[in-house]
Amino acid sequence: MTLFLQQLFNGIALGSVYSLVALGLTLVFGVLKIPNFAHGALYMAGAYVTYALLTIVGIPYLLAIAIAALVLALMGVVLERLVFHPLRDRSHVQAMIAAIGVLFFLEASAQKLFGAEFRMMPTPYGGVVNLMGVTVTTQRLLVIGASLLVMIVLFLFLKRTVTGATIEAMAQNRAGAQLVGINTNRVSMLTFAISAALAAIAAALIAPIALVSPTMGEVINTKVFAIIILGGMGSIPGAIVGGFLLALVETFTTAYINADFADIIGFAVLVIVLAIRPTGLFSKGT
Amino acid sequence: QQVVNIGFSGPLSGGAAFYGQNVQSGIDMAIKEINKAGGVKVGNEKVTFNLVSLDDKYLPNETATNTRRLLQQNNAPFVFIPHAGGILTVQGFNQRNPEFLVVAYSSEPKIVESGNKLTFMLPPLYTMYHEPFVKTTMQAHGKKLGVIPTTSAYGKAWTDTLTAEWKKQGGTVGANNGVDYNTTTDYSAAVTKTLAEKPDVLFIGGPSQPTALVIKAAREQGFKGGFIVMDQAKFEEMDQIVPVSQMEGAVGVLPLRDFRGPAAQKFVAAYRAQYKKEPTSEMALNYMGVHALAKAMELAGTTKDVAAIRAKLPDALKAMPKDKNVYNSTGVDESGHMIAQRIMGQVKGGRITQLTSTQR
Amino acid sequence: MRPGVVITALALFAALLIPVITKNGYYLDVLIMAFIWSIAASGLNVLLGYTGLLSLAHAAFFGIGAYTVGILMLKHGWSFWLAWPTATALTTVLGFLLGLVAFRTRGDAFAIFTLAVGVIVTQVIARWEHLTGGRDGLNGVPQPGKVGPIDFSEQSVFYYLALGALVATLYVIYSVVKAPVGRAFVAVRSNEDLARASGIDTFAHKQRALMLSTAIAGLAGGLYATYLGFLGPAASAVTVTFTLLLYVIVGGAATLAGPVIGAFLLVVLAQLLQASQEYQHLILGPLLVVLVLFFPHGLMGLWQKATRRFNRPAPAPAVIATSQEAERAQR
Amino acid sequence: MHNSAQNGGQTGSSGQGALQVQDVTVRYGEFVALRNVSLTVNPGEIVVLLGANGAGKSTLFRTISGLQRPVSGTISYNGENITGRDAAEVIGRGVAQCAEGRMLFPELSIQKNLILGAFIHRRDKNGVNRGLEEVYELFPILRDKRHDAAGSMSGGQQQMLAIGRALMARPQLLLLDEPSLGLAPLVVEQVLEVTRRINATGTSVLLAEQNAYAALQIAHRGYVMENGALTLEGSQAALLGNDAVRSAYIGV
Amino acid sequence: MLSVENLGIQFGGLKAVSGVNYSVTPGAVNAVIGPNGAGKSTFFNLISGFYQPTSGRITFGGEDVTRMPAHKMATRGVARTFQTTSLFKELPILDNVLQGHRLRMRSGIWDAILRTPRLRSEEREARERAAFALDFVGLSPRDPRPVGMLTQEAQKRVSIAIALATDPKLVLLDEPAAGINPDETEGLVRLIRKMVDQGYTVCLIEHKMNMIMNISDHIMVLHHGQKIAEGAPREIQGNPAVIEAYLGGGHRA
Ligand SMILES: Nc1ncnc2c1ncn2[C@@H]1O[C@H](COP(=O)(O)OP(=O)(O)OP(=O)(O)O)[C@@H](O)[C@H]1O
Ligand SMILES: Nc1ncnc2c1ncn2[C@@H]1O[C@H](COP(=O)(O)OP(=O)(O)OP(=O)(O)O)[C@@H](O)[C@H]1O
Ligand SMILES: CC(C)C[C@H](N)C(=O)O
Ligand SMILES: [Mg+2]
Ligand SMILES: [Mg+2]
Repeated sequence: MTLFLQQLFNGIALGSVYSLVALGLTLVFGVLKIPNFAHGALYMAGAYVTYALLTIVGIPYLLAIAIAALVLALMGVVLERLVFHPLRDRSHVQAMIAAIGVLFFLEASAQKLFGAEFRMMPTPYGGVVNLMGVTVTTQRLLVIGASLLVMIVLFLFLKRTVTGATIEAMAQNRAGAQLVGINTNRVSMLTFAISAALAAIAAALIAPIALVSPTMGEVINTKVFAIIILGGMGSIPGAIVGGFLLALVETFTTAYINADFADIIGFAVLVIVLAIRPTGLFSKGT
Repeated sequence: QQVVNIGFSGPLSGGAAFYGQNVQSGIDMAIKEINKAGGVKVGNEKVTFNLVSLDDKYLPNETATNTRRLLQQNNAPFVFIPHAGGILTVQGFNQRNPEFLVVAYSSEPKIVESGNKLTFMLPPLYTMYHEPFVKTTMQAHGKKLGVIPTTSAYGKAWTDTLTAEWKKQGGTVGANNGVDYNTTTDYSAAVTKTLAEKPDVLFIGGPSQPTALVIKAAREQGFKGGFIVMDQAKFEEMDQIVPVSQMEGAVGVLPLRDFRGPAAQKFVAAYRAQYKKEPTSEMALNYMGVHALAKAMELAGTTKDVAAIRAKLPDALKAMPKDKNVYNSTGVDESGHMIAQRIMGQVKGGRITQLTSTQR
Repeated sequence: MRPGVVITALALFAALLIPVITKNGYYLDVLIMAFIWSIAASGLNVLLGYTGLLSLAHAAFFGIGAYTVGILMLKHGWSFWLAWPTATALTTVLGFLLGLVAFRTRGDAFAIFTLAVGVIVTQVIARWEHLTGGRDGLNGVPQPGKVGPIDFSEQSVFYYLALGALVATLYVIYSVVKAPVGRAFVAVRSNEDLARASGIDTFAHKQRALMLSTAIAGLAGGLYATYLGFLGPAASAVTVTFTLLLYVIVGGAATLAGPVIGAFLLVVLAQLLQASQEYQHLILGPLLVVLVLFFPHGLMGLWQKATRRFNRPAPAPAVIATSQEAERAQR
Repeated sequence: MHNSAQNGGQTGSSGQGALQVQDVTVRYGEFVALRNVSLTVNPGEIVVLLGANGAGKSTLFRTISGLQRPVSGTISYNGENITGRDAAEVIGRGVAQCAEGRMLFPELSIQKNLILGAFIHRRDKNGVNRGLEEVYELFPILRDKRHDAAGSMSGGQQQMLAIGRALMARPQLLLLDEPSLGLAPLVVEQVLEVTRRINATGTSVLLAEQNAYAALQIAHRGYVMENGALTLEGSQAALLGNDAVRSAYIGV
Repeated sequence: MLSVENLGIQFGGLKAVSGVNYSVTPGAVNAVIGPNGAGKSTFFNLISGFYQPTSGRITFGGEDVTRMPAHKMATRGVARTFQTTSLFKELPILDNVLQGHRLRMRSGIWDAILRTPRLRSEEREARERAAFALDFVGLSPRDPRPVGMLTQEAQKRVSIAIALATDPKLVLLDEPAAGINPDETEGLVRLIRKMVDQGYTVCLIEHKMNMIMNISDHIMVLHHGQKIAEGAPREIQGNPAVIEAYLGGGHRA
């Protein structure tokens, strides 16, 4: 039972990070129909920016995360303008290739600036609490709490504000959005900004647990793609549910089968779900 | 006056870039030293060296292409390669025309088992660690081993032989909960599962920094026992991530900086000054490798005949300047394996201390 | 005579001469690898370019082909000349099985479904130690034996084998795409509903395109195994598919020469950039972006624009439906 | 037959709601969708644009709204050149479109669709609320279903929502692209009736229709478009009386 | 010929077609009319195998073809065009029409690689067939432009030529006259007449009433997915239910 609870907690902590990263990816896909293969690289960049702010500039952790989110939002905007906006009416494969180019560039830049080594991100939340035999580290509580907070804020922003509604509107009908006077360019930029900021926040939250390195985005990249496919491309609840689902499959595979099989089973679940429901869990029927 | 190119093909980008750069820096340092001292005298000629490094991203096919390039474009008689896949691939053609010496930095047994005549293997076989590691930790902590190392090829091989040794000495071994240390985001799930078996000792290891994280996760979840740390992880890098106090009860490779002997101390000081980071055995062994080759050229009186140079390697290690022989090597065995002292360490009383020394 | 034909003939002539001119093992190695990658990329092009389906499991089939040859030769002592066709046949059959399930999905979902399959294949290769040697890989895969006086372990001789395999592959693709069956591939890409209405069994044709493409991937993988002598799980990794995809798109999808041009250009470029060491990806990354932004139909697109004469199909414009088309298709 | 805007309210082309399209040509790639199209809507008029499927009506509408850039020609609105302006700017000046295919946000609620319709007035909260009331007044069914997803409604209701959403922008010129598409004849009559009422409050209307007979009933003037070019223009009566129009678009 | 019994299909809660009983009159122009959204295109989709009916039965030439997939229906001899002109846009005319004959060929990949005699004879046959179909609709096979660049009218003809190249018995035309001007509509009417004269059976959806009344031998009227009337043009024109539902109160035919 304790084992189960402990793994549940582990899974939820990991799931919050997956969900946060997947949300950014699914938002961009939903609104712009771009499979942004550079998303993992933005995640990585977010971790490094936070790391630099913490260790070089010496800003407190939470403030550093906030600033990193802003910096990444800006990077997202630049990326949208320079690369993805010009490709918006082209085939997905082309956007994918361009995204791979961006990924190469960001990874190489990180290695050039910070070196190839793993780096440890310091955190003030190093404590451990024991709840009914379950080890609860403060950092993981922070991961869960902050992710949930960010998701709620994002949800309220999308559902309760007119600006948020413009994002949903554009996802549902781009021309319709233009027709009511929404500046779709601005919404694209906003979406990229939010997407990159979410990735940065997720990375900064998990980094004290998982280390920072130039290639840290590659692994998460495949996973979040799996997640948004699992959840249904462009679906926000799909990204959240998919994120927790994959994390729980992974942790429970680790717990009850074998850690080495966690990935394989995660992807097997994806293949099975898609074979049964080709468009993912949360897509509307075709 | 002749310049000999020394080739290096290793990961300089991607996930293993840090490792590749470490190896590269050891080679680089030795070459710079030799050149600064005016080179070596081969026959009647002064010979200096030039390092040609190529990135292979840890991919064997890239290693093969790089190696051919080093041979054809740079006439390099030696190619340093720090990963088993690449080494095994080029061993397929290093005894053909043109011949070249593979300088292997990998402790994969197959590399020397194949009987390749032109291979010089730098690190000691990892199996030498097993017996003392198991003995020490089993005595100190108990007979139950939890297994949670990295799942790389190297990690798997280590796991197989180590767990066999653990059983041989009368212990019990839990399920293998290995995870890929290069791709895992959160180790807690694997640690939780391993700790559920209530082990006394954990076998861990992979790149240093993730290894430290596994220790951290285990301690957070209340693990009180000891650790057997695979030689890929280095205490002197791990203590950058977790305090030494958390590593209490761990056995592993003694940090180079704690290795007694003038050559080691000199090397550590020089390396830190030049590269602004902590040197480990990766740097030191490759550094020794270059010096040994230079000496062997001198002794063989040729820069081209790699078989002759290879033949002189055992003598070269004995004859090489004492202050370059970081690990007090006494030679090279039949199969091309460098015989060196690698001292084992343990964390005891909050300090990293020497365990026992063995020779191979 | 068309300029394309003249250039092809010249290129083939030059390719035949190279081993006569130089014995430089490095040059030959780069060219042999470029041939092998060209074959694999051409296989991807059958599916992506002509049929409009993006399979991200392509490298998985390349890997399966390679491992089949490796295992049969190394562990069972088969001759390469038997192992190679067997590997190709196996990847063909596996392609068929993949299609049975994968063609339930369309568009992006198909791409990602195959991505997941690709990931799984790599993972299985890495874990099925008994068969594949796991992460250690397989070492010492022999070279093709002698055939009469011809010794294929000689690099310059192997060069001709790889070149021959590439030419044969291109001949097959060329024959297929101009035959009714290949025209039907294009019909599927262009307008699947109309294809169905016109009586084309689109499922069967997608299956054929997938099988042809996986067969070619297996063929390339087999060459790779015997040439390199060592196999690791990385050969089947999804990153390899992405690399092949780069070759196809940069060279120009749905053209015979595109994948070959792309592969040669990028393989050679990577070698040139090796000199710049840590800057190689700093240069390659933006270069890819620029190529995609300014040459949407790849280098062959440029060529076709220059020599446009409406009697050939334009290169596939949108391989996966663009957002607008996707929206329209939903309605 | 030439422009004889007898019923067209006040004439003159620079009053509120005046649209002038001059020599506009639009291409999709190499396909010419509109060829030198010139057309005028005078303030207060309902002008109908007749044309078969694919004639280019929607293309013209998209071009006026700034969703499509013309390769040549000018579009001016209230005397100002708006050629090639962003869609957001065009609607900001008072030209709203109820587009072909409705272009609703199917997963958003009806109310949210309407609120987004007033996007350009989003800072004027009271104005938006007043607009909502007016639209609900016009189409009571929308008020009843205001919390439902737009996509869940029947085609006719969705069409009402699309018109309502366009009205939320408080346009002086309303572009209606085939509002009767997919609607039962009864609903068609209702929609046209609403159009007439909107027009009565001073809004000019440019209406594209295939259902020529019904549309001509409420229009002041009309144009006929074929294969991307205007081939006829005239008053309501003139068009209704024209044999070619009768045979092609009304049926004899 | 084709006939349906109690045919119906439901999308979610919407009965797009329900309880339709109908037989196509061979060798004639059979029109299907009805308001927008009445289910006409859906009816075509059902009988051409694009949709699977949720109720009822379809027979063609005596065979039960109720759940037969689209490509098999085409092989049986049911060809169709789409409401929005649907072509292989980036291909030239000839390649478009050649696709239409693929269903009569057996050659596959091996034939292509080995250039078998079968491939060659089939290819020759396909080209003859394409030439015939193009000649029938009055287009030249030599136009090298992608068909997406042709005029609406030419595109309509290409789509009919593709259908003819399949060697059909029954041709379903969904609003073939949409988007072409009255003159061109005349030409199209002549083309459809010619098809019937040559022995094809035509089933036609159209909104252009003058054309329908002038060309059809038989009309079925759908409304809300149900058949509300059926008969000769004269009867339909005078049918109060049809006037009410479709032609409209104001319609004076
Ligand atoms: N995005 C596009 N790309 C290419 N061609 C297009 C595009 N949109 C429309 N067309 C073509 O332009 C022509 C005019 O289309 P448009 O939609 O303007 O016609 P319409 O008169 O509104 O027709 P309908 O009655 O069907 O609404 C058609 O031939 C159509 O196929
Ligand atoms: N695939 C589908 N899924 C859901 N609803 C559909 C689908 N296809 C058609 N419908 C619905 O079925 C009804 C009938 O549509 P259909 O296209 O058959 O009409 P139609 O008579 O051809 O009209 P038009 O004259 O406008 O072409 C419509 O309400 C339509 O929205
Ligand atoms: C830890 C290292 C010595 C392992 C080495 N990289 C190998 O591939 O074998
Ligand atoms: Mg329109
Ligand atoms: Mg229809």
